[in-house]
Amino acid sequence: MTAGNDAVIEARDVSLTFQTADGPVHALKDVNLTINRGDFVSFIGPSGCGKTTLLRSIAALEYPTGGTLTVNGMTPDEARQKRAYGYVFQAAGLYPWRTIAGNIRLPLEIMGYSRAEQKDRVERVLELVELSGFGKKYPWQLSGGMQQRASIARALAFDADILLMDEPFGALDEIVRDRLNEEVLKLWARTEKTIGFVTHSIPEAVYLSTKIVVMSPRPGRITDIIDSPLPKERPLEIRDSRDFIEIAHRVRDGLRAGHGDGV
Amino acid sequence: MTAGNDAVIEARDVSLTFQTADGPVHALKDVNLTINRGDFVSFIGPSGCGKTTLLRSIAALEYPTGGTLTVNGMTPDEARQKRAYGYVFQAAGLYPWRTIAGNIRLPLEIMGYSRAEQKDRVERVLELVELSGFGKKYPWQLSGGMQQRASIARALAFDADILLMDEPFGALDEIVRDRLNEEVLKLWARTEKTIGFVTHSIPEAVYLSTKIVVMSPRPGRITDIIDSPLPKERPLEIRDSRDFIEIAHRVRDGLRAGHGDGV
Amino acid sequence: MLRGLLPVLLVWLLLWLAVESLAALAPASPLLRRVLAVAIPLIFGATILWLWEALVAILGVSPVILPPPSAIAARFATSLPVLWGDFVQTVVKGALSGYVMGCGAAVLAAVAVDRSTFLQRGLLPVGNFVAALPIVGIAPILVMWFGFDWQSKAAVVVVMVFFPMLVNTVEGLKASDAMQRDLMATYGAGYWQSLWKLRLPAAMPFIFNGLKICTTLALIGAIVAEFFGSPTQGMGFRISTEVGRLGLDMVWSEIAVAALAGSAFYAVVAVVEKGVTFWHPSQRGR
Amino acid sequence: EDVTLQLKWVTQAQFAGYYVALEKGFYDEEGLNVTIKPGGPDVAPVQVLMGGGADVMVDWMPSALAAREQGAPVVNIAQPFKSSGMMLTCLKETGVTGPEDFKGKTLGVWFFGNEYPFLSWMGTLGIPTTGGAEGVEVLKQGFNVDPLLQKQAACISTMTYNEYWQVIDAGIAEDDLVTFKYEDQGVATLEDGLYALEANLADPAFEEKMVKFVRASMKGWKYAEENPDEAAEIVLDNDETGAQTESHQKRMMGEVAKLTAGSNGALDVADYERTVATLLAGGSDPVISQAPEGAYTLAITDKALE
Amino acid sequence: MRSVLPVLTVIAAILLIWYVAAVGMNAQWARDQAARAGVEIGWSEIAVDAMRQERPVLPAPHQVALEFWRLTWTEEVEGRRGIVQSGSLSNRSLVYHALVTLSATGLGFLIGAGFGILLAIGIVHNRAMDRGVMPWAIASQTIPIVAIAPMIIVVLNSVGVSGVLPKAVIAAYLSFFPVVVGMVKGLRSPDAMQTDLLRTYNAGAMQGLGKLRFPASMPYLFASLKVGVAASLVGTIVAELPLGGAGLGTRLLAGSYYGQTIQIWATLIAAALLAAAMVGAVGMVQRVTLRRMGMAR
Ligand SMILES: Nc1ncnc2c1ncn2[C@@H]1O[C@H](COP(=O)(O)OP(=O)(O)OP(=O)(O)O)[C@@H](O)[C@H]1O
Ligand SMILES: Nc1ncnc2c1ncn2[C@@H]1O[C@H](COP(=O)(O)OP(=O)(O)OP(=O)(O)O)[C@@H](O)[C@H]1O
Ligand SMILES: Cc1ncc(C[n+]2csc(CCO)c2C)c(N)n1
Ligand SMILES: [Mg+2]
Ligand SMILES: [Mg+2]
Repeated sequence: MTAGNDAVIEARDVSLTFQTADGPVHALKDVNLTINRGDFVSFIGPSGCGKTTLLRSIAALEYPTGGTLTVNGMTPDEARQKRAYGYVFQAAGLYPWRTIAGNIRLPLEIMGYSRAEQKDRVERVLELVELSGFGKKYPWQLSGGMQQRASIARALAFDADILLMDEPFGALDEIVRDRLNEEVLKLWARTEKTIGFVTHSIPEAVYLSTKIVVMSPRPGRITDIIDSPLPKERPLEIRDSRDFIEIAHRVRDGLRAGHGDGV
Repeated sequence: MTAGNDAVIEARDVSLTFQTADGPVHALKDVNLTINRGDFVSFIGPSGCGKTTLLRSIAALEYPTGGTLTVNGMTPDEARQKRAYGYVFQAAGLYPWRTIAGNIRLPLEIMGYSRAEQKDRVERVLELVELSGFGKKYPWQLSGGMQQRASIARALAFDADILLMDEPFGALDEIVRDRLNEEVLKLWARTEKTIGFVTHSIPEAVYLSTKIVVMSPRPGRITDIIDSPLPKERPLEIRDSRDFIEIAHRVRDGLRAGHGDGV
Repeated sequence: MLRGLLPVLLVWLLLWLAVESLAALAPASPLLRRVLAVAIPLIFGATILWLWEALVAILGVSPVILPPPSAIAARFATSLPVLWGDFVQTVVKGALSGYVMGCGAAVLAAVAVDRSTFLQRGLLPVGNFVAALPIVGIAPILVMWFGFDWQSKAAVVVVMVFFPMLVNTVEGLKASDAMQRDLMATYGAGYWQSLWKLRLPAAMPFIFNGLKICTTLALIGAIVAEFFGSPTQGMGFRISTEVGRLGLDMVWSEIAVAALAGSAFYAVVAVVEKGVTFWHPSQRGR
Repeated sequence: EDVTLQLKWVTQAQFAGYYVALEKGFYDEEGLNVTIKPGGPDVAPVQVLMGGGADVMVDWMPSALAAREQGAPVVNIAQPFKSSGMMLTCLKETGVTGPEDFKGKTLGVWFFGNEYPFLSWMGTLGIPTTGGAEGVEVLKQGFNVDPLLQKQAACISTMTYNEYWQVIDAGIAEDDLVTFKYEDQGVATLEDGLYALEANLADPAFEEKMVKFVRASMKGWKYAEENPDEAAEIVLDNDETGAQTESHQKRMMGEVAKLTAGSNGALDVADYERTVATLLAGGSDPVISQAPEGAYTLAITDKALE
Repeated sequence: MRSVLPVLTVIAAILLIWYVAAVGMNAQWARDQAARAGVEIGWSEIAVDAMRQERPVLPAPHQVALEFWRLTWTEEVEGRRGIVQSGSLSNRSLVYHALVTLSATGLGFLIGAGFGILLAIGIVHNRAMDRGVMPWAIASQTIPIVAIAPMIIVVLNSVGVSGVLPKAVIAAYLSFFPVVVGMVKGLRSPDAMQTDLLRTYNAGAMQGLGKLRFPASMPYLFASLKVGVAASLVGTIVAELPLGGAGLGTRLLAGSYYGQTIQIWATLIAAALLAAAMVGAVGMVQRVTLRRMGMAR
């Protein structure tokens, strides 16, 4: 159960430019990054710096306009066809015509899980995100945070090697957030998943990650990659440790720099 | 420019029950609350506890099924027709057929501001939320955080007496968040706005508010109302003061209790 | 005969495959892409025409049943003035004016229906009822009321396009989502403001849906109405007269004009749609 | 033996002879199994014939000859209608008293192959049909007599046995009308005849079948002439639309009987020549450009009437 | 049930306008007749006459209602050929003709809607079809169907297809197009995030269709189906013209041919009732489906 050291995701000089009516937008520029099997990588950076775009490129939802990006030695597209990804979008994106349980069942149906297995897993992840009893509700009958949790549950319901989460805990309060952080860590420790995780919370990034990627905008690029020295076992108290505070500091500095102010 | 002491929003035994296919949901139960002119009220509580529902009821987007709710001595509906509200939704909710500038201009058009004034204000709030230069983009061309900022700008563009914001800063990183917190405080100090503000961040709630409302779910109710002793002038450093930490503690305890665990 | 058919089918299959592979191409150059976009339907159409010509020849179909495309083309080329006159009479005077009036009236009616729940409950069921009157029944009546010239054709078109337009617009006016409407509510926006700034823009995809369907309906309506009385000009008049005279090549020439005019009409609406509803997922692609 | 007959118009007493022959078993007697297909405003009988949908059709000679020139080799095999029932009916109040008054007026005309007699007539009169003060304005007349009642046209086309009576029924007195029968104007053309395809007629078996068919049909016609009320009832029973009224059909039968009276089924070649001459005389734009060859055969009626 | 009062109000308004219009439009004939008879008449006589002409330009509502009643209830219950006395529906009654038309319309609608949906699916999934077929589907609709309906029927008849099928084919021809246009739009309406989600699952085209595109297209589908069913009725009636058999189309034509305005209007009412019933049925299916899918508002 130790993290392997083979590269799962490799980005070499990846660039991505959107063409818009009033000129090109350089969402990513010369991004170089290696993510190994079993890594827990957080992406942090000011709004609009390309975190979502990078995550989407990894999942083959966006195609880089320059450089090469490989996943398990394949193109992202091929990896997608092997169903390598679980993805949590920045907005919940639940299908309004399906109940919460139905939404969570969706990937299971598509991947051909048996009926019994489907039921089982839906139950389990609903419990995980503290939504037991809400399975029969429709998305619009849920609060914003509940919708977000449902979408997390949807991504956790099946076994993807690579879990990509775009600000999954943005709409949650500290307490649920802490609890879900722990759950994600447990899941990560138990399986060999590689996790890519976008967050705006510095403590969260430091607490969860083995690697923290700090980005900065216009053009979107990586300004710092921090390999965390924290042990894999992480009680909540670790957040008061020296190492923790040091890393948090470094991240905050990177973030400030990205915001373009010397503060 | 001192906060008056007259009640702007008065809730007496307000209850709200949603009827759904599998039984009623008690989103609010016996809520009693008085908000005075010039108050800055934060609502905090676990996901699904009824914060959004309460805010929506104040803005006459939802109608309580019990109790009475008055705004400036009128029904919320009448107040709405007097254009008393600025509202920032939990999701950005920008109109896809309008550019960012067009979206911000929308309330100004509706309220009959002059062309020149419209242009002026759009410029100003775009700058405020750090989106200058993105006015001509369409919503889907913006990152999640940028969309959220645009929706904040939209609510700040016109002069509503009562500003209701539902987790406006959820998708923003610490640095922008701090900056916007300061801006909102400045705005609040400058004008006589009454502000209702939903957040999941305890420090944010304590830093901003004159009154913190702690809620708990199933049924949604108010468990604690904390009047902040902090002065109106609040440098960022205030967050290390004793008073601050004490209040934060009290809020956290209330939140824990709402989560139904003794921890 | 069967032996004659086989190679025809084979060639058709080959052409279809060619179209298929052409469509699969996604050339980088935008110019080439545009050329392809035009070429593909043309090739497809040419295939059909060629198939038609071949089948008519092989099966020995009489020209009074189905003339070959070559004969139609020949007749087309020699009858341009007549075709033009008929086109103006039927399409420009009859169909277009009726289309504008009918679609306009339907949108207004939809707004009225949407505005008042009373009307919604009262007018919509009755409206469905009235607007679904079959053209064959109303055409003679409208000819009786509005005379033989284009006015009665326009009236028929109005009645024909009204219902599809109404249904689509009513559906479209419901299409804005809850949060978008709530936003308007917080501004205390009046009915007309939220109609103008929210409901109508959000309804545009549906409205254009209706407008597109109505382009072809308008043409059918204007032509069919001429069967029930007309001056001695117009596409419907020509068609019904020439069928009786067994001038099938002329009939198909008129049909070709109708198809060209209809496609052009549809294309114009589609282009406008693209401009107006650029924000809709169906237009933004993927 | 199966025979399918395509009518030129909807089921009405105009075709009583065939329905009578069917109902009275005259076709059965000949060993024929006859199907009668009603026509309608958009059915071109020639097309049905060419498409193999029928063996024999009822059509007017002008349109049959025009079709023949278009490359549809139809041949007249019998002519149950001796005289023409077509006329132009005008409102007296419009001031029309004779053909010279037509100029500048609006006239209703049937198209769909029925316009030829009118065009020929105008050709003979030398009146252009393109409108203006010196010509006549032509309207494509719909199915009924409304244009006259609504005063949208000064005159409309009518048949003695049908539309004329609709005008009367509508409440206009005969005195208020002026009529011009094509017969009287010397431009009569032959109406309802039976036509079959030249190629089929080359087959002796088919020819034999047609002989039987014509013989039985004529028997039907003569029966109908003698028993108009019964014939009208038979027509009514065969009208699937259920829209015909008894009084109208009985009267129609009476009028139709006048037109079939002079015929035993055989085509009178003099009538044929007159029709061709009229059609050729159409001025600048004659209906047919040259006298047709082989457009009729007397062989069938010769055998049928033996 | 809440709609009873509004509907009645609207109907009352229509009847009022109708009566006024009837007097206005029939006045000319009344005056002309009086002039021909050489008498002077005033408005009161005109009004009375306008409501009982035999061939009015616009028959009065009660005339139409009476005729409708006569051609349905009276004909079936009291008529010699009616169902009570003969055991089968009378060919003079609108009930019989409406049923004939309904069967062809229904069949045509099913064929047309089914084909339309399939075509839309093809167009959305296959570039060649999108580029190649759509323009021709459009062109096909601009062909005046009435012109070729008789030809189609002649051809179908000559290959031995007859009865309800030729009519249904033409009904289908008219009804498939609204369905194609609406469904293409509807199937393309899911937003980027919704399709992206399925992409991350690497769902196949069929799964994308069943789980996303089809459910998302429901509002468009039903709007199109309502238009399609009305179009199907138009198609059937048009197809009935050259067939000359039974059916509301032939019936309208016959009425029109003999200038029996009142009968035409009664038939029109029957046709409109039929259309309204079918549109209503689609609406019902819509409500049930949307409720099942939790999309009812
Ligand atoms: N339209 C609705 N129909 C039925 N139930 C609803 C509806 N809207 C909200 N609810 C329920 O009401 C309760 C309160 O929801 P609300 O959105 O107010 O929570 P919230 O405090 O804003 O949570 P969050 O922090 O997650 O946004 C939830 O249990 C939710 O499921
Ligand atoms: N479809 C698009 N078209 C044009 N520009 C786009 C598009 N999507 C994103 N962008 C631009 O790319 C840049 C990066 O966007 P991205 O969504 O990756 O930011 P982000 O780091 O996820 O920000 P946030 O934290 O606010 O979500 C932004 O400037 C945005 O405006
Ligand atoms: C569109 C149309 N075309 C032709 C006729 C004429 N027509 C064909 S057969 C026949 C006998 C009359 O009863 C008549 C008059 C018409 N009425 N309507
Ligand atoms: Mg993002
Ligand atoms: Mg909320």
